[in-house]
Amino acid sequence: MNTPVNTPANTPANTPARRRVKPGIVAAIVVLVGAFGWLIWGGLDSNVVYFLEPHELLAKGVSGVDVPVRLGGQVKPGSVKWDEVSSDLQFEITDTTGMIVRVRSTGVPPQMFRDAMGVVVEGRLGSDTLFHSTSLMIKHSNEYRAPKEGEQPKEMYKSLMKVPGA
Amino acid sequence: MTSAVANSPFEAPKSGRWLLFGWLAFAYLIAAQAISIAISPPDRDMGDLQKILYIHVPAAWNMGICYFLVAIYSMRYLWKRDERDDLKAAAAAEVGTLLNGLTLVLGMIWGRPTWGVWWAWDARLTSTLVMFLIFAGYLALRAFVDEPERRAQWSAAAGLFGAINYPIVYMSVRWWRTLHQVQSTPDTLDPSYALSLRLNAFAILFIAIFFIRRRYEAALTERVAEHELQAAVLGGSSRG
Amino acid sequence: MSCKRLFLEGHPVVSNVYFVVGAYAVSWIVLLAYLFRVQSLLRRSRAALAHARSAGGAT
Amino acid sequence: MALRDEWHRARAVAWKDLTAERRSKAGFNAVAALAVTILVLFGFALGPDSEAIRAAAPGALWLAALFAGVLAFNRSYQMELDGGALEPLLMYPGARRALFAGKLMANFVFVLLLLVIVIATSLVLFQVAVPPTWPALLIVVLLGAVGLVTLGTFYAAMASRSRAREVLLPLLLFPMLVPVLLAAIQATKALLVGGAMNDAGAWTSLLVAYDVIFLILTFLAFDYVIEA
Repeated sequence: MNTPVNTPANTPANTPARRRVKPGIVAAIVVLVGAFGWLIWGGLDSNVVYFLEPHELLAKGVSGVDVPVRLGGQVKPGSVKWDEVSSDLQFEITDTTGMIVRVRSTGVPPQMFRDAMGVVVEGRLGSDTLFHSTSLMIKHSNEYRAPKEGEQPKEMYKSLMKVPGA
Repeated sequence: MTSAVANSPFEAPKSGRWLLFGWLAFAYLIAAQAISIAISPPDRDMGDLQKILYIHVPAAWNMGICYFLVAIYSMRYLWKRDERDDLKAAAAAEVGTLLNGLTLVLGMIWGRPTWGVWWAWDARLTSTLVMFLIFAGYLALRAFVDEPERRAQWSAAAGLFGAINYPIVYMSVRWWRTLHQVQSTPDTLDPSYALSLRLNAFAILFIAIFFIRRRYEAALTERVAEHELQAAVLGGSSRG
Repeated sequence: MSCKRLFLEGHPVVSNVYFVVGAYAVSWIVLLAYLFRVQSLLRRSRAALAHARSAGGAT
Repeated sequence: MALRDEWHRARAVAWKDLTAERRSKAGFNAVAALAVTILVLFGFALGPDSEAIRAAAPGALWLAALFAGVLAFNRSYQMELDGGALEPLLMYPGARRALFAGKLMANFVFVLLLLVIVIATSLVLFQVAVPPTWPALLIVVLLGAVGLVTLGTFYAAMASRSRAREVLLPLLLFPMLVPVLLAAIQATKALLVGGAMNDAGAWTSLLVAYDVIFLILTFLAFDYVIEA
C-alpha cells in the first residue's frame, strides 16, 4: 500500500548513497540538536532584547549616555506630571530592582498610558540624567481582566487619564 | 470512466462530505464569534479591543499547526515519495501563509490603539514577518518550477527549512525581551475570555482543515487531469 | 495639538470600536476571498479533468 | 578513505569554479563594481548627515555584499548548466556532497574577496575608522560569509534551475538569512561604531550557532535538491 506511486527514475541511484551516510547523519543530528539547544538555553537572551531596563541602562555609565536606546519598565505610580500648557509629559520608569530613570516625552502617548503601566520609550539619556523620549509605547501584560463590579471601561479611561498636576 | 482512472497513479478525490464539513465550519465560526462577543465583557484596560484577540490568537495558533503539517508531509514525501504528500504539504503551506498574514494584520490593528504603534521591530513581530516571507518564497518556488517531481523535492526541502523557524517564533516572547506580551495562561485570563478564545480557536482550526482539504483536492484533481491527458495523448501508457 | 489635549483629558482620539470592526471585517474578507479562490481552483481542475477524460475517450 | 576522496573532489570542483572565474575576470570585477555602486547609493540615501552614515555603515556593507553575492550564487550553477556539466558531475557516487562542498568553498572565496573590497570602500566612504579590535572584526566577517554562502549555495541549486531565477533566489534566500545577517550586522556595528544595545561577543556566538545549524542542514538536504 505504501509503495511509492510515481516512482522517480533516480531512486536507485539515491538509495545506496543514503545507506552509506548513516553514521554521519546520526552525528550530524546530534550536533544540530546541540546547536539548537545552545541557541535556546545559552546566554543569548541578553542580546536580542527589544529594550533595556533602567538598571541595565544606568549600569552602562557614560557609554549609555546620548546614544539611541529603548528603555522599558513600569511607570512609577504617582510619578506622572503633565503640563497642559506646554504639553510636556514627565514620568519615572522603574524596574524590579527599584532603579529609576526620569523620562520626558514629547510624542503623543497612547491612550492606555497611565500610572503603573508597562511602557517602552525610544530616545536618548541626556547627561542631565533625564531621558529624552521621542516615542512612547505601551507594553501590555498578558493579563486580561473584566472590570470589577461597578467599573465601566469607558469611565476607567477617564480616571486613568486624570494626571496629577493637570 | 472507470478505465480512465487507471491512467493516473491516483484517483480524483470526491468531496461530498467535505462540502458539508465546510458549511458547518463556517456556521460554527459565526456562532463562536457571536457567543464570544456576547459573553465576554470589555477588558478593563483595552475595552473592546480585546475582541480582536479572538481572531488574532487562533490564527496564530493554527498557523503553527499548518506549518507543523508542512514539516510532517514534507518529511513523509522525502521518505515515501508519494506525490500526494507533496500536494498536502503545499495546501497546508498556503493556508498557513494565509493565517500568518491574518495574524500580522490583526496584530497591527490591535497594536496601534494598545501599544501606540502599528509595528515594532521586536523579536516576536519580526520573526512572524520573516516566517511569512519564507513561506511566500516557498509558494513562489512552487509556482516557478513546472516539473512535478523536481517541484515536490525542492519544496519539501524548502518547507522543512521554513517550518523549523516556527518554534523560534512561538518561543521568542519567552526567550527574549519583547514588546509583545508572553503567552497568556488560564490564570491570567478572565474565565469568559478563556472560554471565548477556545471556542474561536476550534472555529479557525475547522476552517483551516476545510481549506487545506479543498486546496489539496483542487491540486490532486489537477494532477490527475494532467496524468490522464498525457495518457490520452500518448495512447494509454501511464507515465508520470 | 487640540487632538492631543482632548485625548489626554480622557477621550480616545479614535474609538476602539472602529479597530474591532475593522479587524473582524478584514478577517472575514480574507477568509471568504480564500474560500472563493479555492472553490474556483477546484472548479477549474475538475473542468480540466473532464476535458482530459473526453480527450481520452475521443482517441 | 571515502571522506578523503570526497575532499579531493570538492577541492577540484572549487578549483575549477575559481579558475573559470579568474579566467573570465569580467565576472568578479563586475560584481565588485556593483557592490561599490550599492554602497554609494546607500551614501546618497542616508543623506549628508555623516553621523547617520557612520551608524548605518555596518548594515550597508553587509547588504551590499549580500546583493552582489546573490549574483555569484546563481552563476556558480549557471556555468555548469550552460556547459551541460552538471549531469556528468552527479554520476559519481557520493558526488553530491562533494559538489556542494566545492561550490561552497568557491563561493566563500568569492564572497570573502567581495567583503574585503566592500569593507575597504565603506571605511573610506563612510568615514569609519579601523577599530583596534580588527581581529575580532575579521572573525565576524569570516563567520558571516560562511552563513551567507551556505544558504546562498543551497538555495541557488534550486533557484538557478527554475524559471524566474533572478527573483526566486533572493525571495527564498533573504528571509532565511535574516538571523545570520542580523547577527553579522549587529556584531559589526558593535565593533565598528559601538552601541549601547549590542554586545559583539554574544552576537558572534549566535553567528557561530547559525553557521553550524545551516551547514549541517544544507549538507543533509542537498542530496534531495540536486538530484531532481
